[in-house]
Amino acid sequence: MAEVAVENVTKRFGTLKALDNVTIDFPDGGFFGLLGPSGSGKTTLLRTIAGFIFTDDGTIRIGSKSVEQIPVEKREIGMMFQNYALFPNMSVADNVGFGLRVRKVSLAEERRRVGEALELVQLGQHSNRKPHQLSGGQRQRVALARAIVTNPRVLLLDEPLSALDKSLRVDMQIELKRIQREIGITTIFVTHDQEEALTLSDKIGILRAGRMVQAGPPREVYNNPTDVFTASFLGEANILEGAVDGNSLRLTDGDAIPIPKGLKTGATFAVRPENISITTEEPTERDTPKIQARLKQRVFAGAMATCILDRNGSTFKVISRDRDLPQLPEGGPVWLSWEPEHTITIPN
Amino acid sequence: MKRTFTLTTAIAALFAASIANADEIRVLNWQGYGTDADWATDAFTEATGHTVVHEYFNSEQEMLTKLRTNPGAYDVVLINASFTPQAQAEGLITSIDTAMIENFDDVSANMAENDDLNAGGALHGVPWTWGLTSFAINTNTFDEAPTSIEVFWDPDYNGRVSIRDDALEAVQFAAIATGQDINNIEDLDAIQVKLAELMPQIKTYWGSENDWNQFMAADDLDVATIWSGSASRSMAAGLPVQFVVPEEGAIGWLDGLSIPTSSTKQEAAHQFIDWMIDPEFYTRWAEDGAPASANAAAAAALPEDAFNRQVLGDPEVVARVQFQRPVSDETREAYLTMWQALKAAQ
Amino acid sequence: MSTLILKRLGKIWLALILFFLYAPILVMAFMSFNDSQYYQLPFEFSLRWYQDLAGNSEIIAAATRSVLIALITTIIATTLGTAASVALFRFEFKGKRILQVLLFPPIAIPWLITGTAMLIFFFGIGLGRGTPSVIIGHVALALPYVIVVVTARLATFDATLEEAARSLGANSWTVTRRVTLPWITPGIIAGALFAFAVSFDQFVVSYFLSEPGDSTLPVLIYTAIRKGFTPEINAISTIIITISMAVMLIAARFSNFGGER
Amino acid sequence: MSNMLVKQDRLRIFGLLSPAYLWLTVAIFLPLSAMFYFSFLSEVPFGDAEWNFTTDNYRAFFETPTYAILLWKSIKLGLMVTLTSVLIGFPCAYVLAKTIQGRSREALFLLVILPFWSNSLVRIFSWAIVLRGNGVLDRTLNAILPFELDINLMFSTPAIVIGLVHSYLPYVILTAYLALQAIDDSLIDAARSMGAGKITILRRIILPLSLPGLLAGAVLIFVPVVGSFMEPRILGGRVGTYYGTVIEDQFVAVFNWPLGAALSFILLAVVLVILALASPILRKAQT
Repeated sequence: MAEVAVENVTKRFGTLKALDNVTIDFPDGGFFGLLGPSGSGKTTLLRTIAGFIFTDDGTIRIGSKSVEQIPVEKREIGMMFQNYALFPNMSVADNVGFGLRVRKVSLAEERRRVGEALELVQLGQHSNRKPHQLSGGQRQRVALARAIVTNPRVLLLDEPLSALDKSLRVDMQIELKRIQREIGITTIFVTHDQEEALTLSDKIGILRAGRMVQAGPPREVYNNPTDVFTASFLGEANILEGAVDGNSLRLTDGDAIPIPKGLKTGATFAVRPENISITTEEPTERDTPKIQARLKQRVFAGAMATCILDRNGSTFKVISRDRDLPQLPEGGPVWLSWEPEHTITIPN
Repeated sequence: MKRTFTLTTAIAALFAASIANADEIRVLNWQGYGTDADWATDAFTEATGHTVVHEYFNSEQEMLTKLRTNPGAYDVVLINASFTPQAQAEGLITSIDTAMIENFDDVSANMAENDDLNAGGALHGVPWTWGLTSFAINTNTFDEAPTSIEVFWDPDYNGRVSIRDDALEAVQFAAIATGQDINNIEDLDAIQVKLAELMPQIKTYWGSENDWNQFMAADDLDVATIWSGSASRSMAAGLPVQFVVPEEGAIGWLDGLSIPTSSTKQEAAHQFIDWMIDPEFYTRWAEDGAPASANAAAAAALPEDAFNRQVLGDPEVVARVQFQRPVSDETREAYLTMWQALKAAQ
Repeated sequence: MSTLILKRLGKIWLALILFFLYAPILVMAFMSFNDSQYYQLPFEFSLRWYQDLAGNSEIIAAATRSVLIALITTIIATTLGTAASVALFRFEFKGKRILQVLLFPPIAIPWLITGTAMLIFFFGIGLGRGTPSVIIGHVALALPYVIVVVTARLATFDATLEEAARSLGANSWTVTRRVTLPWITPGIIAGALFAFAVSFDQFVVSYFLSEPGDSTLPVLIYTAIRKGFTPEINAISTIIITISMAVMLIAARFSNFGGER
Repeated sequence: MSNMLVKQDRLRIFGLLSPAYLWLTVAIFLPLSAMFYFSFLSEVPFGDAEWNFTTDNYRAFFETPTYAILLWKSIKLGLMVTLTSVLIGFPCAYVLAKTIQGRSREALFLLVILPFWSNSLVRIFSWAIVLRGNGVLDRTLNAILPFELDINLMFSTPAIVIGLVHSYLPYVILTAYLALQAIDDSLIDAARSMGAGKITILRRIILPLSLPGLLAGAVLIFVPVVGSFMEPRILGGRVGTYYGTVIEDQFVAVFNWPLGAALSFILLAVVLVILALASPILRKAQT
């Protein structure tokens, strides 16, 4: 188990900067998600930590050791691949035992540890099967067992759940978290699924065009995105723009909403859809931010409902418990309001 | 102790070798062409102590290439007289010391004095065998042997005719059919026309004696060109064929045995050639089917009914034969270009 | 059409093709028991060619030599060819296309020309003739076939398997031996069989480069054409095919190289 | 995959490639370069032959129509043999890879290559015995069929094609087999679950995925067939004259290596151009 630190790492592919001065650290024993749209460099970063890619610049430390010059096979990592990459010619037990055999562990020891690992992923009874005889979820568990059986210092997961269907994915998320807690291994995973990242991670890092845009605990990043991209990439956000006028923000159409004190310069503001309430009457509280909009569409989704609204040509989205919503006339004017602390300030 | 022993044996072996003068000579020839018969080499080894190793070639050009690229590798080589001047001019073969060949006196004078074998003013190839390139007929088809070469163009035998896939032979064959001198063809156009007319008659070309025998055995052909020596072998093997020398004439060839300049075993080579023209060797060989011998004494030793006596011993036949002379590279290529164009048009 | 019928039709087709492939082999074997020297029909049973063969030390020596040369060629060509294929598959580098295109000349240029070229060149550099030269030539001619066949198999290989193995701590050699090689084994076997075939049937190079008296079976057969070869050739070919078939079927019985997944 | 060229990788590439390519260089590329050099000479520089540089040998190809006619004939033969082999070999490979299971598959796999281990000349002569009039095929069919048939395929283009297909079929069966065998059955199942018919599966999944193998096989057939001369001569008889024949003649019948070499290099160039032209089309077909 070890802390992983990435410092000022740059990686170029030809003229393209796949990683641009990336810095992030992953404390020991945590579960970390790397998030970003495709082409953002998240997989490159993971593979750089793994050692498949060597950096052009910067340092990577696993534990206290700097590893940029160490090839993947010496880095003592465990990795799980998107397609699992199980060796088709080996049985489940041989797949899991591969890393141990490479390390010249005795046969008895190998058998014991393979057994333990398979128990951990609840596949003890399938050890003699070949990969093609397993279901998708089972293959995933084998891949996980194989990645952890060697007691690596860090576990790297490349889109670990993307090949599974939705319900299986949720089960596996819980399972993955349980196993990670049980063995306490530093785990870094790449995903494009923000919900998955938020659910699993102790800390997330968001990448865009090779840069680490923001990193921190999920809640912090969610609540305090540092830019518009993060705000709208991680969860959904209604963006408000205007000019600061004293203690209020004057929106482009003339309305003003109160903003946190002390903010002098220009800024962008965002409100999460789930934090907005809709009323037909104007809310009476003085310092409650409120704006008027027109309801375009109401989408029912079981317990929750999503409303799409229009305000002078810009779209707003509100998510609310269905029963909390009043009867609303389609196309009619409504008031949107939220608690002052839910106004997210995005520094320019 | 051991080293002394090895050294002693080595010296002893050397000593023995120089006394008995036992060499291993290497002969370059067509496969199955007399020199490589087991009984012949065994008898030679018994008589002289020299052993014989063979290497084979599949065309004269290849034989020349082998001589050029492997100096010292061969001691005796069979060269067709029409190639002897070229080999001599390139310095590949040395002159023969006839004094070392006892049987040489019996060689027919006209062959011993052959211009080509005496290229460069000295004998460079000992006349060994000669023969004809003419044709043979399938006796199952013919009641009576045709007398004219025109049988090849006879529509009755359409698709039952074969000639060898060889530009020079094809052209010379057509030269005979058009009444020209094979060594000095004046009307090449007539030959092209004649061959173009022959093409539709042809079932296949033959490339080797083996092909020829199989085609004949399978009854694929009625008339096909063939060498006299091969015909005699095929007849001896029981194939239903008969050799014909038409009234228009036939192509004659003479094979000589030569010694490469680079040979280090000249004496043994001379001994081997001597054995090759020995009547005892020839009569035994003729039993299996052999071309005609250049050694008059050997030819005379054949039984009365032998093929080589009956057909080739007939002076009238010999008078119709045109012997092949050397052909320049340019001429050869002109013939090849023409032959390829004819074949490609099929 | 139902899948079952299709499957049955497929098997029939396979059987037909196998028959087609073996038809001349059967005829060859058949003729080795036929009395006629010129392969004449009708068939008359005779063992005379086998008797002749038993007394023909030249053919037997040539056949043995051919098998030995083919075995050596197979081992060298398969090893070198597989190594080259792995490199061509695993790495991207400048000049890779050129190296791949360079495999075509030895296949495209008739062996006659290549053989002649080898003859001249080997003499030029003083290598001369002899069994080593023959093997050098055979290996060179077999290499492109091995590389093409093994590369075709490698193209189906999932490269993340190698990465997975490396992430588990396996060094290059272990990755190759435990992951890559097992996957391409069918390709390697096929390549080896081709290499053997190329060498075993190679006439031109052997003809030009073998020492007199040290000829191989194909050389013996080709040079025999002029005089006519006897069904002894069929007899020795039949014996060789029968032995190889037995060896192969036994090998198939005890190994798994068809690439069972 | 890492496409970095670190020093270690360079060493590895060199270590893996150099033995094979060094071998090819010594035994093939350098000798062929010598031949290429010869192709620009007027005479083979042996002994005291006089020679000079010339492009006549290459010009001969364009001045003598025979060569171009025969080259075209050879290319057509190459295409015909390749196409026939692919058409009859692919189903065979498919059955071998997907229908046959277990040990018998390995045995069959070997049985396909085994005929290769016999001498090609003996094989050709065996075909001659089969195909000729009153030969094995003729007799067998007449023994089975109630009516009289006169089959004589010998000395015809079909005979050449049969002989060549027989000689080269194992290439395409094996390369296609290797590719087909690597296709995960679950892909086929998945496609079927999505309602794809057999033809669609074949066209959209199996063919594209097995194309690399199929192509390797096709190239291994097409390339040597274009230069072949032995099978056409023996089985084709009068119609068996091809481009390979004229090359062979230059080496064997007349001692004109320069022209023979020039003709060979023209053949090589044409073959490479055909492969180059075909590769983008084929690559497109693959995606």
